[in-house]
Amino acid sequence: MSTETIITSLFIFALAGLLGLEVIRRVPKLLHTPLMALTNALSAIALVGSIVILGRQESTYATILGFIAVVCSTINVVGGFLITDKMLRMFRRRPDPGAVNGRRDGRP
Amino acid sequence: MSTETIITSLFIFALAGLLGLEVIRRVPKLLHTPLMALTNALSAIALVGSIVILGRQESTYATILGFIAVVCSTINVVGGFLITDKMLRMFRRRPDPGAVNGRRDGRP
Amino acid sequence: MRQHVIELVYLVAAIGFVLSLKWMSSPPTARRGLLAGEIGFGLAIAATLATPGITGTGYAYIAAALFIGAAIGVPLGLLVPMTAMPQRIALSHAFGALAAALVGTTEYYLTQPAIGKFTMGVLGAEILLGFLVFTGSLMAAGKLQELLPQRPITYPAQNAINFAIFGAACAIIIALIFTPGSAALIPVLIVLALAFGVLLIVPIGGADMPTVIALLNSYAGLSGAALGFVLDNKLLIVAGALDGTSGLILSIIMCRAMNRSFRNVLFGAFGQLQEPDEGVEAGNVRSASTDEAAELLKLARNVVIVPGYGMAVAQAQHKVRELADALAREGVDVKFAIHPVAGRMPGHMNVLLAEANVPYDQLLDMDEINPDFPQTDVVLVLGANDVVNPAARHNRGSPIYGMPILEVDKAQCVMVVKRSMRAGFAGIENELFYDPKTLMVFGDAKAVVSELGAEVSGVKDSIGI
Amino acid sequence: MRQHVIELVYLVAAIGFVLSLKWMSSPPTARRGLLAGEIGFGLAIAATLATPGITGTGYAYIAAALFIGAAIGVPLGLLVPMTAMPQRIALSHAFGALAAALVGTTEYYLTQPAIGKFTMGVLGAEILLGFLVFTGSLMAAGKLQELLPQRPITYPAQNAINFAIFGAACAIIIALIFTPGSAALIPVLIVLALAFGVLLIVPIGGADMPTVIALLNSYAGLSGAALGFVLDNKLLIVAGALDGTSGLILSIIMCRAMNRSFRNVLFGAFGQLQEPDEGVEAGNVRSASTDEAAELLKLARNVVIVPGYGMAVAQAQHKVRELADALAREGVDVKFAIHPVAGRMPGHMNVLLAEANVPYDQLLDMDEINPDFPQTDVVLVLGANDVVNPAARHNRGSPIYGMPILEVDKAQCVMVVKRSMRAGFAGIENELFYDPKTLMVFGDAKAVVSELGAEVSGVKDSIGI
Ligand SMILES: NC(=O)c1ccc[n+]([C@@H]2O[C@H](COP(=O)([O-])OP(=O)(O)OC[C@H]3O[C@@H](n4cnc5c(N)ncnc54)[C@H](OP(=O)(O)O)[C@@H]3O)[C@@H](O)[C@H]2O)c1
Ligand SMILES: NC(=O)c1ccc[n+]([C@@H]2O[C@H](COP(=O)([O-])OP(=O)(O)OC[C@H]3O[C@@H](n4cnc5c(N)ncnc54)[C@H](OP(=O)(O)O)[C@@H]3O)[C@@H](O)[C@H]2O)c1
Repeated sequence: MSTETIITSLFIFALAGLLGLEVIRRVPKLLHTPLMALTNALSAIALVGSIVILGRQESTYATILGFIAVVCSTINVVGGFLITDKMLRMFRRRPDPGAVNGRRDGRP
Repeated sequence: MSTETIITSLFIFALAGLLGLEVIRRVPKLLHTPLMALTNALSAIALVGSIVILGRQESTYATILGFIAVVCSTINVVGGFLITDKMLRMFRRRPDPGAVNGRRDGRP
Repeated sequence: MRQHVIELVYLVAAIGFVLSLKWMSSPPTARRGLLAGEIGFGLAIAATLATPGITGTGYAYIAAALFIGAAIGVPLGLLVPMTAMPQRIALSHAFGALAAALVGTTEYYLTQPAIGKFTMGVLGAEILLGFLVFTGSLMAAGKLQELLPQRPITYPAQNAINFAIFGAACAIIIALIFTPGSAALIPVLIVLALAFGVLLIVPIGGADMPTVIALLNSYAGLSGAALGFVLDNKLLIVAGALDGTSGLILSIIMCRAMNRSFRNVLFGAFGQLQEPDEGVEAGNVRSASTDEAAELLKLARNVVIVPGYGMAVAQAQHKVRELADALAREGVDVKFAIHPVAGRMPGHMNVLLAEANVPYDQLLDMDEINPDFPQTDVVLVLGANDVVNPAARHNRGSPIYGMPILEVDKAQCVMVVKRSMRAGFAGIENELFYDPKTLMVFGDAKAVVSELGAEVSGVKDSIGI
Repeated sequence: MRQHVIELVYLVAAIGFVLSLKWMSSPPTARRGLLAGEIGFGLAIAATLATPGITGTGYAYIAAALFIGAAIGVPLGLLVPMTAMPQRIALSHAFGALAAALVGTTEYYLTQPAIGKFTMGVLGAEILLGFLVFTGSLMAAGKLQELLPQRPITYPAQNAINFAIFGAACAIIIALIFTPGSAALIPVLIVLALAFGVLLIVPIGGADMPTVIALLNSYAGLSGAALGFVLDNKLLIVAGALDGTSGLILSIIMCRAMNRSFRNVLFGAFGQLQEPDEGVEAGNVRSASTDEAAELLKLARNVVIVPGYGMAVAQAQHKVRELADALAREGVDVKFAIHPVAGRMPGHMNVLLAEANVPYDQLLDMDEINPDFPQTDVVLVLGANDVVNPAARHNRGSPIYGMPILEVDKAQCVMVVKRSMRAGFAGIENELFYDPKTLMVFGDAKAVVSELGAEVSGVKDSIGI
């Protein structure tokens, strides 16, 4: 990694961090649980690193570790997106007129 | 400029642009005029480019254009920061108790 | 050339990730945010599969690994109940951190000894953080799932030992920076990191686990960003930075809601086993049957329901919704008061009540509802305990002193539904239960609430029809 | 090595710039924001001066240029009155764009013909944008300062000519991409860009100038970012992106406040000289003396003051503040209603009233105040015209149709202070002036308002003491 690359990476890290602070501060308490699930899924992007390692098959060692890494990341991304989706589906703004009169019990 | 550098630059541009959108959307109408003056001053940062060109003295041509460029940018940065400062000084939240009773006429 | 196209796709993916989090700023846009995240992720994976150098067998292995991962991930996503969400999230931090740590380790073995000083330092930090978060998150998940004791475990010289381990790990990283070829140091570093992760969590009480999980999330993000530095992958850097700030902000919000400092959470061993608190005189407890409670609720003009962890455990959210509807039909004004750290996770109660179709604009934040309590006829505290404990206001000796609470003791009448007189997560007594205006309704939250609901609507029917 | 330290300082400066804009989000933090920007800028300059390769004479020249720039910049910053702010800002866009364009041009001559395709494309765009913004901003400043005719100037085949020039410029850039050595093309490109900047602004009316300035700001930002690409200077990229988005957001806000589309602003030749609008029946005009007006003001329970461009021209803001204070002493409830495009610049009225020490929390936005007008006894319209023109609501033929306005015609009584019956910036008649409940008080805003102030407080004194 050249010094130039390091500085570039620092720029990107700093900008992305500031952006994260701005953006995440605006997420309301209401959505904090889905937010945690979503960042969980997104952080599984380390998957792109492990796919390359596993795919290049440079040593048995790399293959084994890469395999575990791909499995772990995939679990996270799949599970994370599914849970986020499940949770977000649940958020409703207004009760539908019927629900107030108890005609729907709200069970899934 | 290598393709690698271009991509890096695009990353930085995209992140900074998104950050700008987030940050500037939150500036209240009240402060739009100072905001314009401030971005004016900040955008004069092209000064760093012209300083290098003027300083390296690589050709008469470069020296002349560089000189004009440094002068123009300096006007902007100095003027821009001064105006912003002047305007921001004027914003007050509550009238000081005396002012309501007309003991101060608010003239600068 | 192909590499550059891949990087451009990564740029698009990074923008997708940012938009994804940006659109989480309100429920109506949140689903669009999810979509942006998914598209970005999908593009990034597709581009990565086109990386030059992946062999035929490589693709086979990748397909197999993706398949296995998905086969585990789908049930984990669909079947885990909402109450187990904190454990679920801790567990996936463990997986994520392990994956990142393994990639870092492999990268080390593949490129050593030709590693620059800065890269080696970042790589060392990445491995340390990754394995630390791995065991730390496993411990946290274990405590939350009550597989491990929730009480903080302390022992003599605890901080000294932790510092020693951390110091040793740092020393190894420094050694590696100067002699990147000493591959034998890596396993030692890994073991130290794994041990440090365990020891860091051991002295922290269950009540602080959610904060710790958010902090570990933040570390995991840092380790992801570090991996991005090492692999020169800008998408990883962006994702890591976003993840890191998200964890940081959530843990700060939680700490603030509990009036604690970070240091406190990490080193304070909050919630240490306490002697029964002398501050509380074990006075008389008034308890009531569900009949009496239902009667009182019906007579009230307005009722505020305060859900807590007990509602989550009992899965009572649907019954609560029914009770609220029944009361609304009786003309009672019903609101929900959500404490920021009620339950075991930020937004926990919101998700549960949303699951039960309670519209989210009927859930009021602590700051909105607190001024209303003096004008409230009945507060129904449902499996909440610490978040309504008045000791936080006046008992300087209490471990929750200073935490802002829902001031239910200012209401005309408080009904508390729980199974026993036992303490909540912080492990401390609650004088509210001995307050003369408090009525305890003992029983499982779901059972009690469904009885209440039946009585309220049953009585209504016999009058109305 | 030294280059890398410089780049690290640039990183710090970039963070300073971001924080600077972030802290502009509220008046109490805005001064901190300014400081962050100044520190970032200072650090960046200091680091740049350490760039290897700057010669001794170079430093002398730099010092001279900085000195001259500061000698011009300081008076420009301190002496320009607030009313001339839009021109001032347009002028400094012109300076900034010229500087960027010159750096780009020099960079071309210093590195050609060894310029990569992409770089050449970006450099060409940078030169085009830079010189275009230069003349465009000069034109805008000229129109605002009324050195040039404010009315839009249109001529046959205008759009065709503009497109032809733009097409020619693009063709030159494409030619340069393939033969970067054809240095002779650069002067042609520059001339085309200069001409395009002029022609682009000529058909745009003075009323749209502020929007155009914001758009030019956005282009200037883009050109700065492009320069950053060419010089591989990340700080320039960040600053350019921030500047570009700022201009973009401000122009969008202005367009929205005037209910116009971008396309409309750029190609619509808004405000073309109109035949006297038939929609307005030139009915009777009721005019009043300042005595009568003062009497009415004192009898009112509440007064809303609507400042407009006329207040800025007359520099009446201090007198307005005195009048408001005098009325407040009489027990009248006084508020200020600020239309988003009152004056000639976003936030124009806010700055002026802030200058006169009117606390900013007494200034109400259009959306806040509009529902109050039906309960308002007297509205004092001070040199405002278009922003209170009811034609915007119902006259489909009016060029301002659809623009949200301050609905002062719903108040009990409207007093309009202006010098004549002449039109405002949009050049259209205002039926409000003929409304039976409107009283015109003719005269210069400053003179009228100070008389009103004297009468209101004078009368008070004779009774009170
Ligand atoms: N939400 C977060 O983000 C977060 C983060 C960090 C820490 N915490 C901590 O978690 C705690 C949350 O407070 P809280 O008031 O929600 O919960 P709590 O203080 O843990 O109290 C929960 C109560 O629910 C009762 N309960 C358990 N199962 C029940 C069931 N099936 N039916 C009826 N009642 C049942 C328990 O009493 P019985 O055993 O007598 O039934 C217990 O006292 C706080 O200490 C907070 O600091 C939360
Ligand atoms: N603020 C922005 O960002 C922005 C952006 C783009 C466009 N604009 C445009 O600018 C206009 C702003 O509307 P506005 O209502 O504030 O102003 P306006 O419509 O331009 O009207 C100003 C009025 O003030 C009067 N006046 C001028 N000098 C005066 C003096 N010394 N004493 C008393 N009265 C004086 C003029 O009438 P007499 O000549 O009879 O005195 C004139 O009718 C709108 O058309 C808006 O679209 C503003």
